[in-house]
Amino acid sequence: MELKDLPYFFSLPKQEQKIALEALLFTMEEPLDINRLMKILASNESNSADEQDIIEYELLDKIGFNREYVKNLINELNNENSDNDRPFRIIESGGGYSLVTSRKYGKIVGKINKNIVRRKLSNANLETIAIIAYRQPISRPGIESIRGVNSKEIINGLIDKGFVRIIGKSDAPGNPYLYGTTTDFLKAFGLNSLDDLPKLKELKELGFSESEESGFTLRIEMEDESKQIDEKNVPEA
Amino acid sequence: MELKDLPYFFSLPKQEQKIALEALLFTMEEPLDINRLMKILASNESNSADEQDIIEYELLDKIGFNREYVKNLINELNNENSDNDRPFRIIESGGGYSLVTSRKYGKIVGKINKNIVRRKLSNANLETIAIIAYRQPISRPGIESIRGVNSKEIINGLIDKGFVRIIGKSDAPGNPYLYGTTTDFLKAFGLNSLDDLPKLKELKELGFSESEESGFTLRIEMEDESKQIDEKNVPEA
Amino acid sequence: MYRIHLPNFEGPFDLLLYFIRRDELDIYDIPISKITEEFQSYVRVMKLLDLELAGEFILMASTLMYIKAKLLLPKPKDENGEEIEDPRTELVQKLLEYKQIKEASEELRHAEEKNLHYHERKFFNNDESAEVIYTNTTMFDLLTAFKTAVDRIDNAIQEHVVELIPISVEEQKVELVKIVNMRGRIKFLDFTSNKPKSFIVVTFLALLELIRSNELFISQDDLFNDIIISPSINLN
Repeated sequence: MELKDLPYFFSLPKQEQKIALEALLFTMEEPLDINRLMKILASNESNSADEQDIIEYELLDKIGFNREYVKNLINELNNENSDNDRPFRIIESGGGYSLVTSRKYGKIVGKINKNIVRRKLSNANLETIAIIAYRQPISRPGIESIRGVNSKEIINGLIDKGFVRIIGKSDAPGNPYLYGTTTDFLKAFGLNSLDDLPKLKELKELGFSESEESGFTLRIEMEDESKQIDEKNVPEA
Repeated sequence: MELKDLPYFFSLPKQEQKIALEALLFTMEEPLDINRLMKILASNESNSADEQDIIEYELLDKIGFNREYVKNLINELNNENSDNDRPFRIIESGGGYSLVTSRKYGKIVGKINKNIVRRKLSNANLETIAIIAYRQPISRPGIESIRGVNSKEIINGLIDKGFVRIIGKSDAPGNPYLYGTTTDFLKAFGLNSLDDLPKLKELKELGFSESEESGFTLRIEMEDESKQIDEKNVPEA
Repeated sequence: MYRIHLPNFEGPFDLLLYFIRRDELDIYDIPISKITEEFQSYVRVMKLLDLELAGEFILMASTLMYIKAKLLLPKPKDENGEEIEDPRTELVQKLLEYKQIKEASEELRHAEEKNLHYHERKFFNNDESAEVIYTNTTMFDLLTAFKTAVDRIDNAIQEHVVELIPISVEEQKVELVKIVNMRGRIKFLDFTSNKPKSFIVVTFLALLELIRSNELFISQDDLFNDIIISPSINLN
């Protein structure tokens, strides 16, 4: 038994493997647990990281490219970065590995910048808050039926950020909470009241009514909703 | 006149200043323009960076801690990182400085994790974004009159990609939306601002043949437009 | 139903500019009858192939006819006896404006390639102590986000009938060159007869690219006859 191809990552010189690992974690959207990390590193250029079954872990293990090897790379990298007074370290926390500033430079940065953090809402955040803004009061199942993905974390995050609050309970089975937007939401988006939200009818320009092949029913539903929102004035705290 | 206290950053040894700068940019989610960067670096532990009046720029300048000094730190850092095969670089793009992967390790990471690879835009996309970039704010009819084809789907696709956004409404009949480019567009094309867009060729240079013996003179009314774009600075959120 | 966006010609302006460049025409003095014929034969070929042509091409064909007709009439003069504007002026201006953007977008392509491998940091730990300002919170950002969300349902509702095209344009280009070089010349309709529509489309697109890059040469005895494809020999 032999490996068809050594995965690209493991074919690199060891020193480049370490640096590539650092760069990889830099570009990741969330901490990577060792399983996902292995999956990514072991995938070949030809196969996607999702085709796990193609990846010949056992064969890789046999020639020494296993979790221990990768953990060891991380340790070596951290030691080298420490020896050379580099500002970044790989740590394991929050369910996986991520790249952070070293303690020394974290402190220094903290002293330099006690500033306001400028941030962008992620698309998922923006999308969820838009749905809540237009469809409030709306339950989590309602939000998820539009987004098509589990949105619990996102909703909680928006509550933490102060953009969303619970405004009641639904009569639907299970009595899920109903969510609505807050005054902080209005402020952040520069709106005086929910009446200032761009009307759904204005979405026409964005391509609702003109797409010949697309859901006619959806269009009708939406037009009703825009009326609803016009008439309804969701109370604001 | 003397400085009460040297700002914390400038009191560090030069080598640590460089590394602190790298660590600082690592923590920034948005590009940091030179003015805000100077404000942060020149602020003292005791004062917040927003109290700009307290910061004694002139005195700092006198002892050599000015923009040139900081830009020089960035250059030196990039050179050192390149010499030592480090994976990060500071680039000026999208309205300021940000820390990104070096080209070499960016390519390597893209091979390991294909999900982060940006696909090149199709010609139709590129053509449309060019029109929006040069002529913004511009409405869909405006875009279509230049391209000669219906561009609804392309525009919406560019919005999805995060390169284009609605920046207002036109006074023209039907009040069509006006589109403009985003910071993500600038970043993807390595532009610091719209002023960095390649200059449009003069119409005279665009003719295919030099022979001008034709009996007709054309009234060219477009020559001013390229100038207009240089002067106009479309606001970015 | 097919709606063809030709990969080479982004629209009628692009096609016209192609003719102008190929035949080294003076853009300020376009020979309207020649170019109208070229344009119409292109449109005819597309129709011959039973491809649905973007309406803009048809519109351009009629615009060209209109300009041609106007040029045939005696030139109107204004009260000072000077000739009134050339009917081609507007078209030429549009072509120049399009060309200006097209060339700029080629420069942008280089910039894009140069920056393709700069990746930003994506994951930021939430620092609770800092005051956060969100920079992408405008009414329009909200609107755009909502549109994206609802579009997704829109797409999910649609039934997708995707016809699998077994060959790519790239593959067909290689194949075409091989066959033409082997047989000397082939007839397009012969070659594609009894083939599925997808095959015809791919072949046609491949052919267009090959003609553009001067790898193949086509000729037609008459506008409605079959297209003869031959290896590119400099016949001029």
